[in-house]
Order: sequence, then C-alpha cells, then structure tokens
Amino acid sequence: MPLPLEEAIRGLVHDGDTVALEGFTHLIPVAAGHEIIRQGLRELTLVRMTPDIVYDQLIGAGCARKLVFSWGGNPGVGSLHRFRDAVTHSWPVPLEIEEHSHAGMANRYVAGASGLPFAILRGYSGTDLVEHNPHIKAIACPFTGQELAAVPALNPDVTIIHAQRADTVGNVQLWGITGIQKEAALAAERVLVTVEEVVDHLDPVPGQVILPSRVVDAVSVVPGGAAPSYAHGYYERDNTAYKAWDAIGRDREAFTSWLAELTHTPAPEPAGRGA
Amino acid sequence: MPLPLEEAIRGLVHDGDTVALEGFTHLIPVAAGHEIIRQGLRELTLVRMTPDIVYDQLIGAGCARKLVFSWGGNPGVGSLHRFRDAVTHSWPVPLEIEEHSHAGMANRYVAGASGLPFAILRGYSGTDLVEHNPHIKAIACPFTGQELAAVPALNPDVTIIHAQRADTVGNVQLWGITGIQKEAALAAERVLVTVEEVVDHLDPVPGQVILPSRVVDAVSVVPGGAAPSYAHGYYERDNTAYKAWDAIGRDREAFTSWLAELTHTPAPEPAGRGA
Amino acid sequence: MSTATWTSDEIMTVTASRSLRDGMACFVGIGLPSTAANVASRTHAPDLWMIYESGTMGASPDHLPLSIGDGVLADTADAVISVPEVFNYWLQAGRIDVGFLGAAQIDRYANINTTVIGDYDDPKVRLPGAGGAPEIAASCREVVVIMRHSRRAFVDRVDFITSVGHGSGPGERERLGLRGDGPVRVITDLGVLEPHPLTRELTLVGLHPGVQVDHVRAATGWDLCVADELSRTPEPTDTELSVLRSLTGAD
Amino acid sequence: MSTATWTSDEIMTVTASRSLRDGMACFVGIGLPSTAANVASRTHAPDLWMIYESGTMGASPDHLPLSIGDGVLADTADAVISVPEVFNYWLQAGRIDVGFLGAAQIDRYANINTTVIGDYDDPKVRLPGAGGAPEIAASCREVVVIMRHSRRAFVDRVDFITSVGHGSGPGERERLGLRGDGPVRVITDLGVLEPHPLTRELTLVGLHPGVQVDHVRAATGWDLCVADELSRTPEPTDTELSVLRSLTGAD
Repeated sequence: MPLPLEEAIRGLVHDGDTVALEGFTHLIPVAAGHEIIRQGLRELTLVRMTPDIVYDQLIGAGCARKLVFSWGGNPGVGSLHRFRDAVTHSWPVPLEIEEHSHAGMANRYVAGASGLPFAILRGYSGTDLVEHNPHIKAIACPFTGQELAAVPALNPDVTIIHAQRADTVGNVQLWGITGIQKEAALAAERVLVTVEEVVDHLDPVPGQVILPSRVVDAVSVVPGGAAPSYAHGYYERDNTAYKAWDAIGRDREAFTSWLAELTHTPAPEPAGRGA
Repeated sequence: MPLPLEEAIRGLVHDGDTVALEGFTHLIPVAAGHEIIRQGLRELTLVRMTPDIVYDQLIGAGCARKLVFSWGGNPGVGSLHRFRDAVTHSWPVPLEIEEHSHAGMANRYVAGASGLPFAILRGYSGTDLVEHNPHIKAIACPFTGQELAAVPALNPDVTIIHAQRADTVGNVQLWGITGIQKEAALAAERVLVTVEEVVDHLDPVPGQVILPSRVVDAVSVVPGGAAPSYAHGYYERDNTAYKAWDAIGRDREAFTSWLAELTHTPAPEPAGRGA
Repeated sequence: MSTATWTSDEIMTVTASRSLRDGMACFVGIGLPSTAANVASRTHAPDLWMIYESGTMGASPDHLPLSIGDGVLADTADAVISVPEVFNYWLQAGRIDVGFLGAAQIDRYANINTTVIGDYDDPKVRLPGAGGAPEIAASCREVVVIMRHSRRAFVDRVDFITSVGHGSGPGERERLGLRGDGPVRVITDLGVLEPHPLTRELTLVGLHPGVQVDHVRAATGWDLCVADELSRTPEPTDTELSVLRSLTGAD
Repeated sequence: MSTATWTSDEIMTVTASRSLRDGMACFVGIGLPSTAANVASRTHAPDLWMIYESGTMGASPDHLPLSIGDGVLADTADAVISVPEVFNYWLQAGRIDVGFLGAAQIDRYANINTTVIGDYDDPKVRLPGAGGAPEIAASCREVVVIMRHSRRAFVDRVDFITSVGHGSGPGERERLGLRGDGPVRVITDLGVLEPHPLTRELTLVGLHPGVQVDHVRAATGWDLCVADELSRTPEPTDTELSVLRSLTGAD
C-alpha cells in the first residue's frame, strides 16, 4: 500500500539520521527533499554523490549538520551558493563536510549493499583528499603487496530514491540512467521510494533495475516528484528551473523568500494517477 | 567480421593458457570446448565456477593440467566421472585442483574485471578450504578490525562465452540468466564469443548484458553452440544428453569412443543463419 | 486420516517443506531443497520468496526446474541479477531467511562435507565441492539440511569441513564471525534432528511415522542424543502428496 | 583559407576536439569536454566511443547533453551500466584511452584543483570537489585538460591537489602507482602546453592564431618554459565551426 509522502517521511526520517537521496541527474527525489524541509528535520547527515539544487535547499533550510559527497554543484549551471555559504560562513548553521571521489563514494555504497565493512579501490593516491578525510586509508594486497585505498562502507539510516513505477505489492522499477540507486537502497537500514505511478504489473523494460518489495519500506506516489530533474519516459529536465535556482540560491534574502513559500505550500497530493 | 570457430580458437587459445569457459547452466560454450579438444590443446589451466559435462570432456581428453572451480558436477544428474578419474587416478594425466566457493570465485572475477589485485568477502571462515588453498588469506578491515577473507583477482588469458546475438560490428548481447559472464569476459586478456546469430542491430531486451565490441576479440557464429545447455529464446536444455553423459563419462572405453568420434567429426559450419 | 502411502523420500521432502514459513526469503539449491521449496510455495507458503544462486529472485516456476539456472526461473522471476549480486548484495548482506543445504556427510555438530571422502590429497571419493554452501551456511539467518540417514553420511567428524555448522560446539560460530544461526534443523528420511540449545550437538527431536528411535541410532555414526519428548511427524496430507508428485512426475 | 571569425573559447574547443583520435574510448565530463568530444565525433572521429560517468557507453547524442546524465545519452547508448561499473569495470580496469578534465587551478606539474581556493578548513572559494576526476587522472591512458588561461588558474602550486598530474616531477606517478600517463596536453584559449619529456614541467608548445608568447607568459603564474619550436594552431575550419555552433546554439 502506498503511503502519503508526508506520512512516509515522518515515519522513516528522524532528526540526526544519516540520509541519502540518490539519483544521478536523473530521477532525483526532489519532492521528498522538500518534504524533509517542510517537516523541519534537523541535524541530518546528508549523503549524496552529486549534491545539487535539492541539497542546496536542504542545506540552506538548516536541515543538515554534515554533508558526505563527491561533487557539489548545479550541473551545467554553476555553483551551489547555499552550500558555499554554509561551508564558508556557517549560514544558517555550520556544515561539516566529508568528501570523496565518485569512485570512492560508489564503492562505499557497494560495500554497504554487500554487508562488508569496507571497500578497496585504486584511488586517491597522491591527492590531498587523503589528509582531510580520516575515512580514506591505505591497505596492502595480501598477495602482491600492492598498496590500494580502503574506504568504509556507507550504510545510511534512510535512502530515498525516485522511480518510474511500483506495483501494488511494492516492487519498484526504474530504468534509463539508474546510477547508484540500487546500491544506495540496498545499503540502507530503511528505504523510501517515491514513484510516478503504481501499476498492477511491472512489464519488463530494457535496462530496468528492480528493487523487490522486501527491501522497500515505503512507496509514495508522487507524480512529478523528480522535477526539475527528469523521469525517463515521463517528463524532461526543466533546465530553466536549474538556471533560475542560481539567482535564488545566490542571495540569502531571495532564498529565505523561496523557503517561506515552500514551507507554506501544502505537500503534493499523495495519490497520483496510478494510485 | 565473425571468424570461423576453428580459426578463433587457433588464434586466441594456446597450450598452457588459463582459459575460462563460463555460462551458469545457461549459454554454456560447449561447441567452443569441443573445438579446443579437436585442436588438441594441452596443459591448460581450466577455470569455471561450475565445471560440468564439457569440462568433464576437456579433462578426459587430456587438455587440462589444472582446474580452478567451485562446484564440479553434472547438474541435476550426478558426478563428473572423468573429473573424478583425473583427480583420483591421474587419468589420462594428473589434474591439479584449486577450489573455492561460488562467492569466492565470483568475487575473484569481479576483482579481475575491476583491475584490482584482490577481492574481499565474508567467506571461508572455519572451513577446510582455507588450509588446502593458498589463494585464500585473511585480511583485517582497517576501520573496524573485522577479519575477512581475501582472494586474488582472476584474470584468464582467454574467456570464452556463448551469447544469443552479436551485431555486425561485434557488440554482443545476451539475456536470461547471465551469471558471471560479464565479469569473466572483462577480467580476461582475450575474449571469444560464440553466438547464435549476427544481426544488423541489437534491439534492446529486458535483462540484457551488452559487451561492447572493444572488449571482444572474436565473434564466431555457431548456432546451437550451447547445446546440450540452452539458449534463452532459441532452444531448450537437452536433458537427455545430460543423463546420457553419465554412462559415457563413467567408463574409460565408452569415453574414448566418444572422443574418437568427436575428433574425427569436422567442426560445425562456421556461418549460421545470421552470417 | 490420510489413506495415502508414501515413500521415505516423500516424507522427508514434505517435512522439509513444512519448515518454510510463508513470506520467507529462501535460498534454494537444486534437488531435494528445490522440490521442498516448490511444495511449500504451492501449499502453505504461497508467498515464499525463492532466490536461486543463478540470479533469479522471486521465481514461481510452473514445473520443477531441472537446474538452478533453468529458463523457467528467469521467465517467472521478479528480477534476474548477476551471480556476484546474488552472493554479495543478497546472501552476504544477510537478507536471506533460510538456506536449504544437502550434504554427503554431516557430523555431530552439523558441519557439512560436500568436498571429498577420505584424504583431500588422495581421496576415496571426490565430491562436487563447495558451490554456494559455505556462504549459505555462514550468512542465512537459519539453515535447514536435508539428507538421507545412514552411518556413512552421519559421522562423528566429517572428513572435510566444506560448510560450518556449529563448529566444535557452543560459541564457535560467534568466534568465527559467522552471522547466521547455522543449521537449526536436519531433516532425514527417518526423522528430524536439531542442535541442542546448550551443547549444539545434533539431537533427535522427531520421528517420521513408523520409525523407531533404534532405527535412527543404527543409522547414525555417533552416540546420538535423543530428546526427552519426541515429536511424531504428521502424515503427509493428500494435498501435499499430490503437489509433490505433480512436481516429481510420480503421479 | 577560412574567412570565419571565432572566439577564443571556440578555438580552444576545436583544438581539444582535434586531440581525440577516431576509435578512442573517451571519458567525457560535462561542459567543454563534452562539447569538444561531440565536435570530434561529428568531424574527424565518427567512431569516437564516449563513456559518461552516469553509465552511458557509446552514446551518439543528436544534441549536446545538458548534464552527464541527460536522457539523450541513455537513449542513444550501446549500453547503460551502473555507476560502480563505470568506475570499477571500465575506468579502474584501464579500458579508457583518454580522459578530458577541466580545472579551477592547475600548476607547473599539471596537478589539478577543483576542490577549494585558499585553505581547506577556511576556504576563500569552495569549489564543487573531486567528482570522477582523481581516478580519471589516475587511470585513463592519457588525460587532456581544457581550461581558460589566467594567472589565477595557472599557479605555481595548486592550493589543493584534487587530481594528480605529474606530482612533483619525474617518476612521481610511478611512485604513486598511477597507471595512466597523466596529462599529456593542456589546451587553453591561448595555446597548448605539454609536459616536458624529461622534467614533466608544463611547457608551451603551441599558440592559437593571433596569440603571442608574451600573452601566455603574462597569463601564467610561474616562469613558463617555452619550446624551441612552437606550433601554430590551424584556424578552425568552416566545418568545425558550423558543427560546434550547431551544438552550442551559437549558429
């Protein structure tokens, strides 16, 4: 049974949690991020390979204590000004950061999904990331002696993703660019999926990722829940919104107005076309 | 351009090579194995998670010096008698064995495909496999101190798989149960793929694995090349042949007759329906 | 009362199927485990979720698969994943409730041998080897073993530990870092054994209809402990038998 | 002779596109690298094989993607794979011929900073961070850097080494275990720099039309070495310019 988004966030996300909202430019769970802002959650450790505008908004709204990431920007547009303001001026609250490379983050999720405490990769060697991140260590191959990097598993308290469809028993189907979502979901203690629609039967689609219902704690029907990013087969990226964010995010006052508008706006209708 | 199988084996497989023929009950490259027998290759290190009748035949024919594996049997039928005879009576030649669990073998291929010298897993702990295999070592997590198993990467000189289709430029497409084939191919120095047919364009299929042509050294068109295993969408498993093998493999004389017949049989026609 | 007659293999398979609870995620091997799981899913456990090591998850085969990679599994699965994903993302991650294992030898502490009879380097009988078993035994929440009872199979110490049961007794699994509970039940053609809660030694807790304790003792290669209260396996129902026989082709 | 006029960004992009050879596997980042790769694949390198970190392999987009995860990439790709596969099976395994990188700062030894200007813990400017760059710089057979030339960007030592170029000079990449050749070329809006074969120090080897050595020296934050023989970048052809402008919408 799909849960209204408001109820799903209330049940699954708590102050102080480590929360990953994943989606690699595609299927970004923006509506869920906005609901986290509306519910005023605080002290979150936010995790995401590519924090973009919804993370800028969460940070600007003061939800986050810490950000774990590998690339933070407004893709194709420029910088994240709320993120910069938090890092350089602690506004509205200080933001601790822990940064990795994409390869490091991807492998941290893989280890988390695999029930392993760490992952190994050829990475970080010679970079200054090592000295600023205690979560990157050297490890020697027990067979060849080669030195590699080790990173700890990433196991969020909650992972939130957006998908095209779920069926009535809660199996989830996504396709197109599916990025790191499977691993981020399997690594988490709890999983919330917002979907475009619920259907009786998930017809197989080339390139699909299926998350069986037994690893999904809640499905919420939120049509358009990935906008202004896109949902392959449903709607396109709203590039104007990405560009428009630059001006809003750049200015504390403009952002504060945006935030006031968001938090006074009621949550989207929980039941979509498929519900 | 597809190569005749005879030419592909001659060009890619040499005496003394480490050769993996993979396919997890589905799409087993049997015709390619038979061509290796016909060409009288020797001193091979044969690698396969689940050696079954084509490996029994290769071993009985004296092609192998060593077998690296995790489960050797005639699936759903019983034992591999040529394998047993080689291990217990060195017939026709001694067979060295190196054995792992499925999880260990799968992760060895993953490491090989990933350009890593080793893989870590929760495995082998407390088993007698450890003392009989120098390729299983303990490794401690540098963050938690937990002890895990390490296994070295597996990088065959040649991996051979069978797939449903290739396109005219050599991209390969397989679907259904795809097992460990992607990793086994990406881990290898050279890759040979036998296919049911060559088509102009690979229409996407749900559950497909695509191997881009740049990681494939040769494609040979061998319709029925996986029989008596099956090719999803093309033909079914010939269970009678699996059962019939039990009697042939059980007896050195019956096997020798079988071998004489195989090696006097000309290779299958290289050009199939799609060529 | 059932008036059916049945074989000792049939009561073994039906008993094994009863140990699967509805909704469980079950790691299924080919042979007896697969038959038992498919009986369960057609009788009391319609939502049994079967994962085969070939990568099919949630399959509902309409006939008994011939191998763990049978096409019918891929056709009816919720999803087909790669072999590394099965072992890493599902088994190793601790998502499987129950693993079904067979064995050539099992010992007092439910350690399992599927590798070799005799000396490893000069074996009397070379067996298929480990397959997925060591990690199934390590990582599933619980393990159920199905095998025929005989002195050759039920031995004091296995010749080779392919998969760890309860090691050498209490606390051993924890010391080895094995996260599942290990074998919780061994179902044979004679009865049911379970590890003693304190000693972890396999103990006879149930007998199939018509079997006496002495039969089981005679078929066991160590001095078998017997529970104070022995259960008697209920006869297979007509439904269980007809489902089983429709799967095995014995009908 | 071309009669076209063109901007300094256009000559930079066209020059970058020329450094891609047909059939290469190219790891493409968004922005200038993506534009240059798409110019190449539409002109002299029709079989350029582009892999984007979002997981699309062999895409032939009919318009310039807006992000590295644009839907047009998935629609036209040979295959779409997961992010871990991109980084582990393709990049780390050493299958990529050339990686295109941008940078906020680059230094004498082509080390790259995309993390922070100033002190890490009290930054003047916080930049986006590493993304895929450290492992692209480590593992691609060669790396081409594209960035605009200025004293702020071309510095003696970067404030933060996000991605290693040639470290502190000869032998450093080998010592660090980095398997690719590292940056082989830096293409700017003024000209082309390459590491000196012996010292690994970035050296001016080519000038774009109309640019003098003094311009480049003035825009470089260290005492720039200049090759004895300087090449002069050929003017963009009409085809190159029209393809480029059709992609950027400047036509």
